[in-house]
Amino acid sequence: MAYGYYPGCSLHSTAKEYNISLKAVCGKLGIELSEVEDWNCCGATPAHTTKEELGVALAYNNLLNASRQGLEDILAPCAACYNRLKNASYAVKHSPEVNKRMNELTGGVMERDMKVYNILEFFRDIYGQDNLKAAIEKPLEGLNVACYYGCLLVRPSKVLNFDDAEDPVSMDDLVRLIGGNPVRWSCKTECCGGSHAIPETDIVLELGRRIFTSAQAGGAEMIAVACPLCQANLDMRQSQINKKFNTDFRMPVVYVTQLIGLALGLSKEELGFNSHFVSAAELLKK
Amino acid sequence: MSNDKISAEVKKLAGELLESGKVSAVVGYAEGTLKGRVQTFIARKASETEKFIFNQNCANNLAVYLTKSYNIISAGKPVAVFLKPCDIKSVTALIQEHQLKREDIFIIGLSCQGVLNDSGPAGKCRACSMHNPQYYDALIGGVVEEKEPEVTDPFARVKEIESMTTSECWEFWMKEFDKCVRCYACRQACPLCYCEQCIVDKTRPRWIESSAHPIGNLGWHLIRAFHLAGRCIGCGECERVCHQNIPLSLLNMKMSKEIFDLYGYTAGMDEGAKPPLTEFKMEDNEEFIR
Amino acid sequence: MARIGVFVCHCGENIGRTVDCAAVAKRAALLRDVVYAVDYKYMCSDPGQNMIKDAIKEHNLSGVVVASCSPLMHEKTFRRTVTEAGMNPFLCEIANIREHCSWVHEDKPVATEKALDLIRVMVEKVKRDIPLDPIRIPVTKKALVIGGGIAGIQAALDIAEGGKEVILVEKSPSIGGHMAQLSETFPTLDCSQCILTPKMVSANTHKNIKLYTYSEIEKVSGYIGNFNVTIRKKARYIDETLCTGCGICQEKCPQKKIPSEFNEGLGMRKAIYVPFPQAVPNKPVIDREHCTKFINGKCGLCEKICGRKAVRFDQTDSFVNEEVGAIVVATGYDLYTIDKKTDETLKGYGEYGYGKYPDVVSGLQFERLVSASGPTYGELKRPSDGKVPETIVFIQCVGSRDEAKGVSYCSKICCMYTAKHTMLYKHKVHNGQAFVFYMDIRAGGKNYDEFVRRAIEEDGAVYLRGRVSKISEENGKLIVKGADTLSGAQVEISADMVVLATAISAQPDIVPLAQKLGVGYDQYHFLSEAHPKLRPVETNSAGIFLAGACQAPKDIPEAVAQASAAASKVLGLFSSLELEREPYVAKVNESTCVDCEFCLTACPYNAIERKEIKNRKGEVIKVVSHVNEGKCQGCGTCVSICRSKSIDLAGFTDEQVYSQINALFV
Amino acid sequence: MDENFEPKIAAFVCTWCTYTGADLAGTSRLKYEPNVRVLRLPCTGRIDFSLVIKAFENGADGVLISGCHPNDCHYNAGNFHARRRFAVFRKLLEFTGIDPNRVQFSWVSAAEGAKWRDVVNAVTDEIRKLGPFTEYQKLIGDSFPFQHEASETEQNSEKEQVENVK
Amino acid sequence: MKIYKLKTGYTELAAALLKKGQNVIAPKFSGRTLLFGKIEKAEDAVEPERYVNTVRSAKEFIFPATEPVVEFSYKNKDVKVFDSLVQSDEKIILGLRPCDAAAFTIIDDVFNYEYKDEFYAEKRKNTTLVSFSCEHSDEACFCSSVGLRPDSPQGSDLLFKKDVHGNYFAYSCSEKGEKLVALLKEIFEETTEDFTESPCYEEVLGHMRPPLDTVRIKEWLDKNFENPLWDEFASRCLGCGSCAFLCPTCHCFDIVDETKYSSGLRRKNWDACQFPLFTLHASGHNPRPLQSKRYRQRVMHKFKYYNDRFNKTLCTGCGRCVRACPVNLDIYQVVSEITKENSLEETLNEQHL
Repeated sequence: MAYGYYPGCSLHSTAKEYNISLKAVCGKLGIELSEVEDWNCCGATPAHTTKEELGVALAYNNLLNASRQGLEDILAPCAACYNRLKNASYAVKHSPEVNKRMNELTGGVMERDMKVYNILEFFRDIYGQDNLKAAIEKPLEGLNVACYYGCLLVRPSKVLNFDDAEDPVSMDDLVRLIGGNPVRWSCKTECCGGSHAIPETDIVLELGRRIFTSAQAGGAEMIAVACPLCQANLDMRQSQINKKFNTDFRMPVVYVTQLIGLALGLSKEELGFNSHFVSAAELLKK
Repeated sequence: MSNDKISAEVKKLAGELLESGKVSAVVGYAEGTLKGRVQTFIARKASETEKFIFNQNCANNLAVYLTKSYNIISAGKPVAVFLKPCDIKSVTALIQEHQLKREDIFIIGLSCQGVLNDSGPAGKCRACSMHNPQYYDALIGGVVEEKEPEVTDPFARVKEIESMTTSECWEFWMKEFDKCVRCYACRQACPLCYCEQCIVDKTRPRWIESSAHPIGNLGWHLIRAFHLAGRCIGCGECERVCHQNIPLSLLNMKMSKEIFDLYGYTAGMDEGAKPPLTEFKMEDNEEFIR
Repeated sequence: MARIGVFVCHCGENIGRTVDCAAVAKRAALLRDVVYAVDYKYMCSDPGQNMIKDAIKEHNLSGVVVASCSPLMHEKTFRRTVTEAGMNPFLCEIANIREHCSWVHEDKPVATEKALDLIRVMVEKVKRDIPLDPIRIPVTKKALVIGGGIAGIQAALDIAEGGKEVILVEKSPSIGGHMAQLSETFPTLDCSQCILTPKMVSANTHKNIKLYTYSEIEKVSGYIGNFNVTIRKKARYIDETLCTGCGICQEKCPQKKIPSEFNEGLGMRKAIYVPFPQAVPNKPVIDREHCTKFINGKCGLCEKICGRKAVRFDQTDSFVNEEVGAIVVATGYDLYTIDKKTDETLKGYGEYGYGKYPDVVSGLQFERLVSASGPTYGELKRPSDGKVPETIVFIQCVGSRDEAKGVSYCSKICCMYTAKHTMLYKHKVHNGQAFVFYMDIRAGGKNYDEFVRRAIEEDGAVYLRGRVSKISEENGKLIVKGADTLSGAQVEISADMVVLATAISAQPDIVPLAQKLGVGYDQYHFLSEAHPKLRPVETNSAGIFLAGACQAPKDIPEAVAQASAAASKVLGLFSSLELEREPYVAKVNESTCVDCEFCLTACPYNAIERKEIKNRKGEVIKVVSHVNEGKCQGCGTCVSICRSKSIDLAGFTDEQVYSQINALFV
Repeated sequence: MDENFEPKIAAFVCTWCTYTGADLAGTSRLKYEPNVRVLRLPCTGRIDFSLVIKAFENGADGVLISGCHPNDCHYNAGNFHARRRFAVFRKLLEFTGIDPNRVQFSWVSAAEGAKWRDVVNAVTDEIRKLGPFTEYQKLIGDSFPFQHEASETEQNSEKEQVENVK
Repeated sequence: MKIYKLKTGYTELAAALLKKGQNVIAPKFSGRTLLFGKIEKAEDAVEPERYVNTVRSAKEFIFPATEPVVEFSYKNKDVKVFDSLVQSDEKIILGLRPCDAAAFTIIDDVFNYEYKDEFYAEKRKNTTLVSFSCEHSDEACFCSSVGLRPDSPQGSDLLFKKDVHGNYFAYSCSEKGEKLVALLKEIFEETTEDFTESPCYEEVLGHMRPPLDTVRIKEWLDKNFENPLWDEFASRCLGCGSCAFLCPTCHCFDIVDETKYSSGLRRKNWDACQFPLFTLHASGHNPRPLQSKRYRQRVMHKFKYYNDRFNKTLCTGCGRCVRACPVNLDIYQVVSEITKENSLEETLNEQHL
């Protein structure tokens, strides 16, 4: 059976290595993904900060398309997409009025409750840890990884409710499973600066510094993420942080799917390791 | 197998059982004095077993004779009894309610193709899906093929009444109950009406008027139906013996249907089960409660 | 022929305002079998009661109906009144014309009619009342105390001192409970073990106390005065009669990396162990899960080394039966599980990093860290690196008063013990600084508020009114971010250690025990008392009492007080030869019972048994149901279940109910 | 239907919860409809379905059964037994053409004085809307053809007597 | 005895009676059950040629299943008793079979013995019995065994017979019969034709069970109050009241008081000797503790006791008990066995001699 796949805009652009690595991993594991036809923008942060209804409607329309396509669940790797889709699904399920309004706005009634998964949830609950473990060919051999969840992946907990919002462990478990060593650090769910990346660069640099500091203190060699925005902010701004604060962080920021891919024995090229600002190549030579 | 052959088999078996002293009596059927009617017959000597027959007129549920008031069962030796598959459910219920011990009876199980009443196959038989005895000590007539019942919904008649309005229901039943003369044939023929003193015969206080007037009749039929709720196994004897043709089974069936819908319980299937109205579950339906 | 007297009370204006009492009395006098009816301002007053007594004699009454307030109010009063006039108390009934009539209706004619209806119905009932005698049941003068914490020990000692035998059952290897884990106690800073240990020893040595440690309640049957309890003695793998408690086995055991329960995981113990040095009894148990002998059959060192040959690897759980007359439940509490989140309803506090940062500890762990018998022998060293913490942040209400993540109730003791912690800390680390985040300071109790003031004023604890949003780790420090709502500032404290005052919760395995005992419990599984104000020690199951934190969060003085109260209830119960109970019990008509046993199945008290009726030759001629009067509580479920109406309930007989219904609408 | 019809309602309640709750309604001086006549029994478990039939036979237009909420039963389980009994009995009544709304069931705890008031009012209202139970009352008339009925009710004549006494 | 020719059919007869404002009771269907009932429309009355007999006999119109006899009330300490509740309207029972009509003549004796039952007598007086001779019988009928025939006039006020062309002829047997003919004189005409010996009824007679020897039966009963045969007969009896309640001659009743709060009725209700309660004493003792003893009572009462007292057999051979018995306990078969047994005994006795 094919799983619904909602890549969202990032995975087709700035985060294409996320897309590449995910597809490579799925290909290797024999997981069939079926991209939601005619998907539109999830709305991300701008939509719902403009108008709540718009934010729900954009996401709802994607769910609707998926349901029409006969899909029952959707994998949304981007944390923002995941957050928005799940939010829409929650809103229509818990409020008859919202549901009615969405039906009016999109002109469609959803026949069933669409289940939305992020990448961590997908490997934990859907594909299954035991299955993944069985497929591992090259365990990561104690690579020290700071698992960084950011804000959108786990909050609001009432809606997403797949891991502890304050102390999530699902990525740590996943990294441990593939042979890595998730380090103990304090900034798992701190903000990376998100959409301030362009307008308020200073804030982003300060937030990034904290995250790197904590990760380094925890003994991490790299940061694993499951969000294109986190990856972009931390990877792209790392040199600016070093410049501004006179630090010397050289910490690759990679997608968790890339790490999975490595453990499955895929090559760096197949996983898009070549498109990072801070290269992981040196580290991964080991 | 032909009726004659089956009758020959029961005669032989009954004879052997009494001859060998394995049982103290055999309860069965004998030829009746009217067309389509059989007599119930209790043989205590092997010489009497020639009378036994079995055919499609053998509607009576002989389990009624196993209740304590008949005093047929005495310590020491079991009593053999002819039982059709549905009658065996009564035995199960009697064992469940401590009225009978399995070892006190020898079940001559009869596979059954349905029995007849005045107007053809009995209603219960048309919806029957149990043509072979659940358990027995001896089987007569071999195992017959279980076939799809002619009437697939045993509760079809009940549903007909349910679809009527409240006042139509009232009218229907008042007309039926009006015919009742309180002969209590329904009670006496029921294997599960084994009380030594029926509530209707109790006078201090008198919960139900014994008079055959509308109040007495309504009271009697409500109480009869409710006292059998979750217990009636649907042999239909009450209705068969009612010379006034009051559709008493309908009331019992309605209770069976509700008990099944609410508590998933069917009477007469498990001698170890707790009767549904003597127990409860925390999550029982309480929609009707304010 | 019945001769009934009706006495209509005005209750001052309470009834009289809406019911025409005089008219009611006049009309009641015309009711069938009523020979005397009168109204009076206050029936419950002395003159009122005398009117009843006089009328009983003068009119030779066979029954009395008092039309007044609720029977739950004055039934006992008026029944005593008629007794004084020589009438059986159960021949007096109350028609409730106040709570059910005058107070709830406004229209006087309507209320008056209703009052008369209510009286007529009760006249019909009282006519069919039969004289009853209270049921007397024998009492086994031995008590069972479940739980060997301070409450259980206190209850057991008090009962034992009262001269009655006690069975004390404790599920862990030693008695002592949570109090044994504490270092000092508020508000006096007594050493906890110093005041507890003597009591533990007395409980063990008292001639009237039989101690079962490492044991649990398997089954409870019976009723007040006559309980039968089965106790499961879990296998210790030690013959207690042989073991001298020398401790050599524990010393030699090679398995030493097992987190100690007593030290809240901060220290290690062996696979054969005595939980703590002062344990009572001082006999080890073998932890089967971690013992090498049990894991792979190797080792067995303890068995070889034991001079008394007391080690028994083949021991199994055994069962003992005890007959007792009363039960005290003193099963104590547990801590809210902040890290485990086993319970879906408790969301936990991931942001505090408990379980992630070793220096974030619970209050009970802190007790162990400052305890002289603790893993650090009383020297305060933080768990991560053994450094003496220079700054400690204490966070109160972790789980308590927080419906979103924890429980709605206040755990009551945390304000006090946090204050105590800050003092203990200051006394051990003079240059240390304690910060306390609190919601409110609840220090009601003798010398309690003074104690908190001392912590603040003398020992310099800084109290911040606000919540902590996050704890993170930076360079070996714990960064505590929180709000100080009084100054309105965001605060960030760089601490060496954080102590969480986690909520008190009910014992996780209390529900099965409560069900065995037939004791109710609330949504948080704290056991329910019979009445929150007037019967705080009793439960709704007669003969079962509560002591300590199994009922609600309690501190030591409260737990001890309640334990003594429970003990005095038990001793009170044991002071009479027999118990008296209201005689509302079911009775079987053996001539019509047909032994369908529906009543047996339905009875909530297992009070109905099979009874064989035999003829003169001893042959069983009939089996019938039989009601055990001691067990029957009089609910009447059997009466409704019985088709042949072969069971009736004294006080609420079929005939009474029937005639009452007949008189409802006239 | 008679505009001034006031239903007669028999209530069978348990001592521990509903009766006490009704007491609380009184103590709180809550006002409610006067149509209900309460009969106190130890527990809803004691309430046999025959009581309901008997109430109708005596002219009740409706019956209310009330006891402790689940898990509150003073006797642990009486209310659970009653719940089953009446769940099934209502179906039988309905089947024989008796509007099951004439038999109402509620859980009213000792603390729910206000709920008792609401239940009494709601039930009275509902039975009032159903109107007098004429079908049953006709049966009573047919079964008890009193010829010399003391035509005026006892109460009336009592009133007269009271007048005379005065 | 005068004979009249009916110029119309049965339905028209019923219609004519209704038209005259008469209270007509006749067999009609209540669902599937043929019962006597008050006729509102003549078409409801089922024509006699369409039935052998009704499920219940007509006795309930003279001796009802339940009947108030005393009313009492309580008011303000005052107890009042009203004890003459006899209620009786004039009525005509149409479509009766001769066996049922004859039954009244049998139980008249007991209701007027020593004490005259006014409730019975009044209704009996006000009721005109119009019977129709039987054109069919069924396997259960055995009136010929107890001295009756398909066209017996006993008890009838008016007895109808049919000629071969289907014309009805009425035999008036009483003043009430004459009165009825007079009421409907336009549809009756007097005739001299006589159908007493109608061959059609001989044929019905021929199909019936062979006659019993009631004398022999009684002889045996006289001697055999205790006999193991009773156990044999009755071991399968369920103890219901079907036989007694359907029987036109069973006349036992129970007296019960039914009370409301302030008034009550004492009622006379049908009772049946097959019920254990029938003889249960207040002490708890039951002189007829076993079904065999109760069944013996039934047979004894019908064929011996009633004969001893009134010189009549308390049975009209209507066959209702045979048809209705749930276990086919056939009284005809039972007394036939008795006759056989009696002959056997006699033979044995003779041999001994």
